[in-house]
Amino acid sequence: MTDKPDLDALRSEVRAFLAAEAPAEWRDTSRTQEDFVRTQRDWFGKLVKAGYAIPHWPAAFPGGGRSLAEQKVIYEELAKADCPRLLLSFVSTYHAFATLHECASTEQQERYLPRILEGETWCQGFSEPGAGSDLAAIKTRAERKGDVYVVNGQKVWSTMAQVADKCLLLVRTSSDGPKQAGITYLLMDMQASGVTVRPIHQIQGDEEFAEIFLDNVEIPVSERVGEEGKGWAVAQATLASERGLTLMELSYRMRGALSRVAELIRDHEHEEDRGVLRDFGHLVTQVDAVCAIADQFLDNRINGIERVGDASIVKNSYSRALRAYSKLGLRLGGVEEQYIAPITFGDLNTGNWMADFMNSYAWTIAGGSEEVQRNIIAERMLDMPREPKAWVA
Amino acid sequence: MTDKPDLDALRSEVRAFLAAEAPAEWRDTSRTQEDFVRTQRDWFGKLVKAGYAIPHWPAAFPGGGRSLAEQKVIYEELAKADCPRLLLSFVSTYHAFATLHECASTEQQERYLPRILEGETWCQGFSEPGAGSDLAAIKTRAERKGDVYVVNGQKVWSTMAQVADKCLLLVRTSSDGPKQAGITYLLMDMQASGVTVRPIHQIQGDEEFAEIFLDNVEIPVSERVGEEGKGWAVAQATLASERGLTLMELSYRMRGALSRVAELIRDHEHEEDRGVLRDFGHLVTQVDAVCAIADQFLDNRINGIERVGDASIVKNSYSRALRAYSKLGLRLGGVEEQYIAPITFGDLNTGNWMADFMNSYAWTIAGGSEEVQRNIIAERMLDMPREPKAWVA
Amino acid sequence: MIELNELTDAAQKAFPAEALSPGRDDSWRLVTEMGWLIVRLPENAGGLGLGREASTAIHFEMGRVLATTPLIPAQLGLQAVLASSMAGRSEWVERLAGGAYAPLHLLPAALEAAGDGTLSGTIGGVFDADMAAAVVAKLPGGYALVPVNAAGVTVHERPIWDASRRLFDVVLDGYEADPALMLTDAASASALHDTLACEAHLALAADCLGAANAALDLTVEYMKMRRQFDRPIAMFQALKHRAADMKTQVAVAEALLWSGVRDAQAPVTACAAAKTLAAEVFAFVTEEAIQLHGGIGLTEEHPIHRFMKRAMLNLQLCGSPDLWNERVGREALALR
Amino acid sequence: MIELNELTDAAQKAFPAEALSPGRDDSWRLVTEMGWLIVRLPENAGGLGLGREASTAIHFEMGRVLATTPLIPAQLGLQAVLASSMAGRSEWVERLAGGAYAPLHLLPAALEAAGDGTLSGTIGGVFDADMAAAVVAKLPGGYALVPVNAAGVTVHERPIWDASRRLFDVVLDGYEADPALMLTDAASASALHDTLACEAHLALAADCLGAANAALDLTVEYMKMRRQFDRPIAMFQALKHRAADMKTQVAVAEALLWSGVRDAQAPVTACAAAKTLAAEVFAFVTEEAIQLHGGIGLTEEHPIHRFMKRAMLNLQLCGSPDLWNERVGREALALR
Repeated sequence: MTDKPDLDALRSEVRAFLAAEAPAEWRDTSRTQEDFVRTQRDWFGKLVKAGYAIPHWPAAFPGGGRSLAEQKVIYEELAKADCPRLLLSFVSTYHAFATLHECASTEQQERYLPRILEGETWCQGFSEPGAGSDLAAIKTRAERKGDVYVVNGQKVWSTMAQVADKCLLLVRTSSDGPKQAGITYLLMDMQASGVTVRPIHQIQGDEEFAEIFLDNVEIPVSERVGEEGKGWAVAQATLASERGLTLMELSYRMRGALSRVAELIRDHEHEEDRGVLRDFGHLVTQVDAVCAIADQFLDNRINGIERVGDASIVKNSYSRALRAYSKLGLRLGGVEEQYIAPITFGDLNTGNWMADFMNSYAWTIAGGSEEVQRNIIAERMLDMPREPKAWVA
Repeated sequence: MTDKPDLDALRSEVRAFLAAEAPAEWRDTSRTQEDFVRTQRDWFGKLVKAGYAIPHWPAAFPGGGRSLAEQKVIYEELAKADCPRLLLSFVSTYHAFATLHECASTEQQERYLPRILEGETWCQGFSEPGAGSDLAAIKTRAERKGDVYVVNGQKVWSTMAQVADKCLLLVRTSSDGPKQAGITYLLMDMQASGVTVRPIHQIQGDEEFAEIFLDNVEIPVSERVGEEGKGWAVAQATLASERGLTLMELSYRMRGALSRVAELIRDHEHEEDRGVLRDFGHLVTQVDAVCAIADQFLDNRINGIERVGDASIVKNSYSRALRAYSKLGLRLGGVEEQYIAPITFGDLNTGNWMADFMNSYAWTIAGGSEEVQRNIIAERMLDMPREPKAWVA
Repeated sequence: MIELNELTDAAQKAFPAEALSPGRDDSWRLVTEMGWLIVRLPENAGGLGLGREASTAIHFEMGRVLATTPLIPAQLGLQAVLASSMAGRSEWVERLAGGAYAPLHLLPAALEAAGDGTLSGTIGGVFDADMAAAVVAKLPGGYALVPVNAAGVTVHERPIWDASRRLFDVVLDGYEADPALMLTDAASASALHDTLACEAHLALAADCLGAANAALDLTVEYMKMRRQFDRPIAMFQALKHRAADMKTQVAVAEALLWSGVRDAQAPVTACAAAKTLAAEVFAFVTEEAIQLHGGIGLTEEHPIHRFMKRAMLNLQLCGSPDLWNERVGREALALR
Repeated sequence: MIELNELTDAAQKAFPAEALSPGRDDSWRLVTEMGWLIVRLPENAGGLGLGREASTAIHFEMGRVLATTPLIPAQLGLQAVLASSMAGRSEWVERLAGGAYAPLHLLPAALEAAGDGTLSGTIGGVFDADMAAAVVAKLPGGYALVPVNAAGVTVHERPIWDASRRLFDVVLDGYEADPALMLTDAASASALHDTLACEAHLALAADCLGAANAALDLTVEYMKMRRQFDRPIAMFQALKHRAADMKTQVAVAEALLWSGVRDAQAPVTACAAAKTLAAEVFAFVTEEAIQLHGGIGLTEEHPIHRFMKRAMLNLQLCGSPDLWNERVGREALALR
């Protein structure tokens, strides 16, 4: 594929930058949570300086003002060069940015956006133990007392909350009417009194997520985004902030990582096992197809012809390919894979096949489970009847 | 496995009979519907004479009075000897028998049971175009006029109705109250005026099933089984009449027919293709496991410890194995299988892989679809909430 | 893009979805008139001069209606003739562009040369050889036109399950190849084979996915209409989710197809991978479709089985999934 | 039958479902006291003299609680000693029956003999070698007891993902095999291997299916309790149907297991097939279980992941599904 000339130029620039600056041994320096965070901060700082960290921000910001086509070029090159994913700064530069940019007051924007470029990190306080797929069921309660909201409750599945400075927080300010109507959107300081963060011990040993306990946390009313009770609409802006780039990037990374499966085939001398070759060939095709659809999805966005449900198809096909990828590795690796080996924090295609396998569940469960996506595809693309609101047994 | 001595003796007897009498070339004489019917009638007649056709009937009938364990022995041997399945007489000897025996009047029993042994065949008029999985939704209407019911409507999926003498017919005599309450059970003469039978052209070329159109058919009230409006309970007796023997027999037949897959592997020189060997090994295990559970199911029935849902598990596992069996054959057979070859009527493991593949759907769709069985397993074995009766969108 | 939409619209008008498998001979006249035989023929050779996207869009629509007309082997045959250095090339091109039919065979040929150079054996899997002037086949000496009425050539139909198409064995018995009808020599046959194979795989993939879309549409429509337990079965979540998975798989296979179509450098394995995935998805969709249709899907009354039968044949054309998955795996292993 | 139920009841009382993976050393004392080490030892040798059904029932229950105690390798080790003609056999039998531990290794050993007959290499995959008196291993000269404190023997734990069990490498470095500890000669090693392999496969299959049942129970329970969109998720038909498929697969694998257990003539391939199916079903059930648990299933807080990790190890013990499916296929091909 050949891009337009300006895209070609950008691609060359990015490649030159990456050739010089891409961290080579980042996996080795991501074996603990602390090292991982340090590696992430370093890399983000370099990208900010080079002007590739926030291509989707307005042109007023350094490195901003890039078209989606240009963003795609940057992410393609980051994936091909096998750089660390921008996990730590992801919520800040996408979710927090979109929320602030689209819904917040000028004052809030001016206060927070520049700090993100300086490395301030955000986390998202949306999900709760009782509100996963059914996000509007949140129960964390905020009571207004004068100039502050007093917040009590618990959040869960908050990416990197343990090291975050700020939090995008959904709270319930009213229980009247439809669930969505009583939700308010706040910006919370993670250092505030009453905030306790407990990392979630994930089954593969990673600690990408945390729980946040809120015990009479006082949040100034000035930190509210939008009106009281109108937080659900703001949350939609947050959730819509990134659609497509990540899955395109991850699909390309998975394609690059097929070499890890090839390595296993050679190491275990399966080069002439026709069954293994067929299964590998099938996986290669599946991964190529996921790259193709992720690409197509972004092209459609660039051309303004994205349809409802497209994102669900990309997500489900990526997550199933990732599962297939890690399962083939697990199978070919044999008993050796059952011995614990060091994990790489924040990476999905590490060649530690048990860890990769477990990580693949993050994609069939989190961010709208596979089942929720199936509902969207059936109801919104195939126009099948919606889930009933209630039923009579 | 060793049986008790009396079972061993029976087994030897059956074997001796089959060695002498089993029709050898029955597949060749079952290439058309007519030939098939003739072959079936001949074979049924021989079995009646030998005393193996109705082992489950009371001892008063010739060859009756056998325990379930004895019946199992007979069916095992029929399967191992690769005899024709008793398809044409199945509804007569199981469904009609059970219904008459358990629910009909003495007069009805005396009239019909002996005739079954003489070769009178029955069909079942239960399903309708709008009532498949939801059988109680039948609409075929019977109005009482004096001594007769006048019946109008349409039945479908009636096995061998084109050659049947009599029909077990479910009709609606009332539309008040719950659907089940207005159903009445009648015995219909297939020669009666107003009965039209149209064979269903199945996609693999078989004509095992037919539609029955009923246009002002008069059925004497004396041919009613049970009371008016109590037909649903009678239908349960019909449906419960055969549970286990067929699937055990069919599983054993499928195990025997694994040699057809082995033949393909040899013919296509896949003996050293490790992938094919693994897939074949996997299928062999799957089929062995289905035989084991079909066996266990029957043993549990013999011991009186069958549980609700057990039959659904056996059915779903058999039907999925049959699908896997035919798909492996189709795959290994390659392009040759796409050319039409003669089918064998009434057989599931013919080595005509396209036909076998299409036939396998009869088992995931008919007799309570795979999905209905899943509901039963989830609701009645795992005690999960039932399908709601109604819902609010 | 506009061009493609126009082609698609024209195709849908000429071959409306309601009329599955319209008559072969009428269809053939129609596709000839619409210029679809020459869609890829360069303008300076009298063709429309359109690219692979255009032919793909057409094959997609022909798949959707389970077309009976052998457009794919016809286009490939023409392409083979066009690529040749045969003396009578332009006459043949003109003839074929005008509606004569010289199909490329899509299944393997098993031929043997006798001491005198004559050929015997079977060219299997030739579509609609009964209406062919000649068959484009790979002989030991290279690709050639084999006239079906030549001495030593007979044509036998072999009935197939897929009732939307007709396959023939072209049997050679002491056939003497006409040097004037050689399209390549033995050495350059494999280069032509690779070019034609790429085109064939992508065309078949489009046929698969057009048909898979149609089968999915029929199924979704049926699920919304069919009621059991006082509701449309489309309301049952377990069934809805299966439809969603069908849609997902079709969409993904389509994306791979179009990425192959748009990449002029795509190697044979990449094109074959796109076809393999498309055919597997088509088969999966039709298998699920029959199950979701329930009883009616098992009868000839309802058209859904016709899609399944075409899917099963398509799996085998130009090499089975087993063959190609292995080759794709082997090549990927060599490259990584 | 009553005997089996009694064993099961006793096992469930001693190892209640609520306490997953109870401490290894306490568990070891308990299984010794309950006579489970000697359940298969003939009565005339001081054992309980029970059959394969009894040990299967016990392994099933041990799987259910993800037992940490290495009962399977212990029973197999004892069985190997019992089958031997070693001079010190009865002393060893008595010792092992009394709670000493000599496990059979369940993964392959890679040993080489030097010119002087001493052995070097690794016996991999020995369960709980830290508490073993000796390991029962297949040396080049036949099965033998290898005392773990002998010269030239060292033991290294290798941490595994399955936290319910512990695996060790037993490393030989110039180890001189003690002739008094040889259980078989080289010639009769393979007969013993087949016997032990049958037992090992069936025992592992029982472990898999006990655990698969427990994982299914946990999942169904969770689905009834967990509410989303104002209803228990067990009410969503798509999820219900997945639970039904889990139940179906478990039931079918159990039937195959018991048919193997009850057939004293079952060949190694049949036993291995039962284990392969059981392990595959166990893996399938735990994979689905994690998905159905959603987020909580990805945290160490909830025990469901422990089942998945045990399933992944069980797949590999005594040979992977790839290895055995191929052998089963090869044998079936030879027989049909």
